[in-house]
Amino acid sequence: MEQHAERLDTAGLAAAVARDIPTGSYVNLGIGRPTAVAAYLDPAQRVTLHTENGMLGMGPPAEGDAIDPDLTNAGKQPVTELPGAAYFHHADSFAMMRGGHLDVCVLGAFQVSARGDLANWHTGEPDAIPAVGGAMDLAIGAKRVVVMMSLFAKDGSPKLVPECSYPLTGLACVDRVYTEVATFAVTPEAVMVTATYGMAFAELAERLQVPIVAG
Amino acid sequence: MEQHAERLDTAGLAAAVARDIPTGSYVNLGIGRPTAVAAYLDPAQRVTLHTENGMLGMGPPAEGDAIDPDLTNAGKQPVTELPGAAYFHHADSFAMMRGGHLDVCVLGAFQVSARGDLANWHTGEPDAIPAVGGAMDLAIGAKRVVVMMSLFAKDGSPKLVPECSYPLTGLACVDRVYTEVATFAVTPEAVMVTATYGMAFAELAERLQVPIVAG
Amino acid sequence: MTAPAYSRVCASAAEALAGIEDGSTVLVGGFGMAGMPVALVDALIEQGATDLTIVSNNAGNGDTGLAALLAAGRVRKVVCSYPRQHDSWVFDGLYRAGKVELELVPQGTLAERLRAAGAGIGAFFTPTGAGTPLTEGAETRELDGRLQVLQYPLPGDVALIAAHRADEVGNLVYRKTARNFGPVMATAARTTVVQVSEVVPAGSLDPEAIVTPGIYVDRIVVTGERAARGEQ
Amino acid sequence: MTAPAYSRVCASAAEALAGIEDGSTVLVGGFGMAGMPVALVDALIEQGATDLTIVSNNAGNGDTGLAALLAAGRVRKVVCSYPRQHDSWVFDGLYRAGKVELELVPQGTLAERLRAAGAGIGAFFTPTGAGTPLTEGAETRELDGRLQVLQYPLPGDVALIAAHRADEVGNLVYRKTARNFGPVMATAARTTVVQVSEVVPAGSLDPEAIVTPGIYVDRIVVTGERAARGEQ
Repeated sequence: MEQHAERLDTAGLAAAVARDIPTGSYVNLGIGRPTAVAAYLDPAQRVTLHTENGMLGMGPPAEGDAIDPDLTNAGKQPVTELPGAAYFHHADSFAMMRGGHLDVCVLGAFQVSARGDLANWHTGEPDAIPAVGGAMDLAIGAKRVVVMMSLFAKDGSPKLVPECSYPLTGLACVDRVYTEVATFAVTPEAVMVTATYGMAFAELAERLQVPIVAG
Repeated sequence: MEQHAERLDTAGLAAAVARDIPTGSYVNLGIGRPTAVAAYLDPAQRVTLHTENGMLGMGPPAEGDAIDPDLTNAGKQPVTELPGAAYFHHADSFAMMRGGHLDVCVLGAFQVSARGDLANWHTGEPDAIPAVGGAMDLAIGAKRVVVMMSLFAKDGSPKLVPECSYPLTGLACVDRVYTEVATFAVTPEAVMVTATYGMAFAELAERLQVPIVAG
Repeated sequence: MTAPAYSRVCASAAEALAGIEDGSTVLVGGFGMAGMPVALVDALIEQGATDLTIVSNNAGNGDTGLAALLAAGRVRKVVCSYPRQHDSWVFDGLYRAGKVELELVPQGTLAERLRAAGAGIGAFFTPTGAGTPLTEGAETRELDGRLQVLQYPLPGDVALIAAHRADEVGNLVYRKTARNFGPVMATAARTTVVQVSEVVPAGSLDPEAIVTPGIYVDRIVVTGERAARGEQ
Repeated sequence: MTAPAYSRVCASAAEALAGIEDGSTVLVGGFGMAGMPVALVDALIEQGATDLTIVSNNAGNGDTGLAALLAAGRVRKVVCSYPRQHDSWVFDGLYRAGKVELELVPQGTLAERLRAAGAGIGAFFTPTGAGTPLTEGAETRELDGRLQVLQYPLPGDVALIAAHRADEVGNLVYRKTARNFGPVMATAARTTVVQVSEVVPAGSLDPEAIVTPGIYVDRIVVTGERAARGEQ
C-alpha cells in the first residue's frame, strides 16, 4: 500500500487511473469525468480508445475546423480520428463490449458495494428522469471495470458501501475504485486499499462501513 | 390451370421457374440444379441474386481470366460480380436469410409433403454422409420457398407425398413446386395444380397419393 | 439522375413518408444529432401520424426534430436508452406530466433487440442488466457462469435513418460515428426510409465497403450534404 | 516493414501457432477454398497439436489442408454444416470408420453460434432446424408465431482465418466472398491468427471499410498474394 501526503485533485485522479492502464489495452472511458483520463495516457502505453457509438482509435477532442458533427464520443462531444481507427455500427460496437473484448472501462459511480456491485445510472429519486445508456453493457462486459469517483458524497457519507441503496447497474462487476483519498481493489475476498492520498488507513477504516485491508 | 402438351425438359423447367419470379425480387438459387434458373431470368425482371457465402448482386458464372478463387457461389463455382454488388460476412448473410428479407429461394428436394414440409438434405441411409449447408435457413427464411425437382423418383414413386419419409429440412415451408410434368401451389387448404406438362390432371391425381385440385 | 418508376429514390421526404399509419412503431436513427434523420423527422411531423411508438437512442434535443414531434403530442411511447440530456426539456416535461410512456433499455440491448428483429432471432439471453431494476420480471437463467436475461426482438413498422451516400439499388455507406443505429434499424423495419446527401450510379460504391445492402432500403430521399450530416 | 516487440506480425506461421494445446477447439475460416487459411492449417499440422475439435463450414477438400490434418489423425471432432463434397474423401472415410465425430449444424446456426460467442450472447432462439432431426432434444419454444430452437455459443480457443490485408494494428479487410466466416470467427476465439497477403501502415486502410477491427486480431502472418487467395 502506497501512502501519499496529499489528496488527489481532479487532474491527479485522472492521471492515477491513466497510469495503471496496462500497455496495449483497449479502453472505454464512458462519459463525463472518466473521459478526462485520455489526456494523461502516455503514448508509450499504446492505448486504443473505444467509443460506444461505433469507433476504435478515437483521438483527442476536436477543436475549430476539426469539429465534424458526424464524429463524436459517447458524450456527444466532437472528437478526432487517429491512424488505424475503425468505424462500426451499434450492434457491432456493443457486441465488442458485451463479448468481453475491451480490457478496461472507466466509469463514474453513485455507489460501489463491498462485493463490487455498481450503481451509477439512477438516483431513484421520484422526479429524476432515468437514463442508462451503455453503462450496464460496460459494467458486465469489460475485462476490468474501473470506477473513478469521490469517496464521500456532499453530505460526507461514503459511496463505497456494504450494499448499494441506489438502483444497480451491474452485480459484482467493479474491480478497481479510484478516489481522491484512496484507491481500492475489490476482490472476492476483501476490499483492499492499494494507495492512500492524504488520509491515513486508520481514518479510512473508521469512516467506511466496509471492512478494508491494506494491500 | 394451364395445360401443355409436352413435358418440360431441364431448360424448360428452369425457364418456368424463372418466368414466375416477381419483378424486383431478391432471390437465392441454392446449389446444384436451381442455379440453372439464373440463365433464364429476363434483365427486365431486375432480379438481384443472393449467395449464402456473402454476396448480393451475383453475376453469371466466371470463365477464363475472370475466374477468381475468392469469388464463388454457394456451390463453390466461380462467379462474377454485377454493378451494385455488396459483400458481407456469414453471420450477416444468414441474418438476411433467417430474417425474412429474401423474396424467393429455389431449392431441390428429395420429397415435399402435402402440407409443404421439405426433405432435401439427407436420405437417411446408414452409409450416407449427412450435409445440410444453408438449406434449413433458406427453408424457414425466404418469403417464398420454391422447389424444383422431378415429380417421380427413378423407381416411379412420387416425391410429392402425404408425409415425408426422409429427414425433414423444414416444416410447412414450401410454397411452390415445379416439376417436369406439373407445377403446384402448396396452400394451407390444398395442393393446387397450376399447370400440367404432357400429363393429364387425371393421371396426375391417380399417380399421387396426395389429394390435388386444379388451380 | 433519372428515376424510373421502380426507383427507390423519392422526389420528396413527404412522398417517402406516405402511408405511415397512426399507432406505428417508428425506429429513428442517430446518436444525439449524429446520424439523426432530421429531414425525415420533420416530414413525419408534417405527415401527421399520431399515437406513435418511437424507438431511438435518445428522446429528442432542443425544440426541433424528435423534440418537436413529442411537443406536437404525436408520441405515445418512447423506447430508448438515454432520454436525459442537457437539452431534453421537451421529453422531460412530458414524462414528468405522465404524458409519454418510457421503456428504458440498456443501449446494447436496444441495439441487439433491433438486430434480432432483422435477423430472425426469436429471443436471446444477455448478461446486460441482469439483477437490475431494468430487467425486473424478465426470464433469467444462469449461462456461461453468470446470470442472463431473456430479451425479445424490437421490430419497427418504419425506420427513418440518415446515411452518407446511396447508390441506385439502395446500397448505403455512412460517415464516421453517424453510422451508429442506422444499419441495424434498416434491417429491423418493414419499410426503411433513408435520407442521404447524394445518390450515385450502381457500381460507384466499393462492394467491399457497403454497410447496408440495398435489400434493406425501400425509399431514398436526397437531402444534400448539410442535412445528411445532422446539421440544421 | 519494421516489427517492434509488441507487433502482432509474426515472422512465420510456426511462430504464430506456438502454444496451441492438445484438445483445443480450433475455428478454421473458409467456404471451400475461398478464405481457407491454407498456410496456417499446414503450420498446425507441423505444430503437432492433436485431439482437436475443428469448427469449419466444410470438412476438408482433396488431400491437403484440413483433409491432411484429418488424415494425420489430429481431429477428434468436426463441427460443420457441409462435410459431404465431391472431394471430401478423407473425412468420408474417417467418418464411416467411426474415427471422427461429427456435429452437423445448419450453416446459419453455425455462423450465429460463433457470433454469439464473440458478442457475449448466452443463448438464442432460432427457427432454423426446428422440427428436424438436427435439433432433436433441443429446448424449443413458440416465438413470433413459430417453433424456435435454443442454441448456444460456439467459442474457440484459437481461430485460424485468411484475410486480404492487415494494417499494423490488426485491422483487416477481405476480398469478395473469401470474407465468409473470417469476421465472426475472429470475434469468437480467445486467440485469433490471420494470414494476409500484406501488412500496411496504420492509417492506410479506409476506417469506414474495415471489416474486422484490430481488437479481434492477435497474430498476423504474411503469406503473400497467392496463398492468401486460397491457392496452393
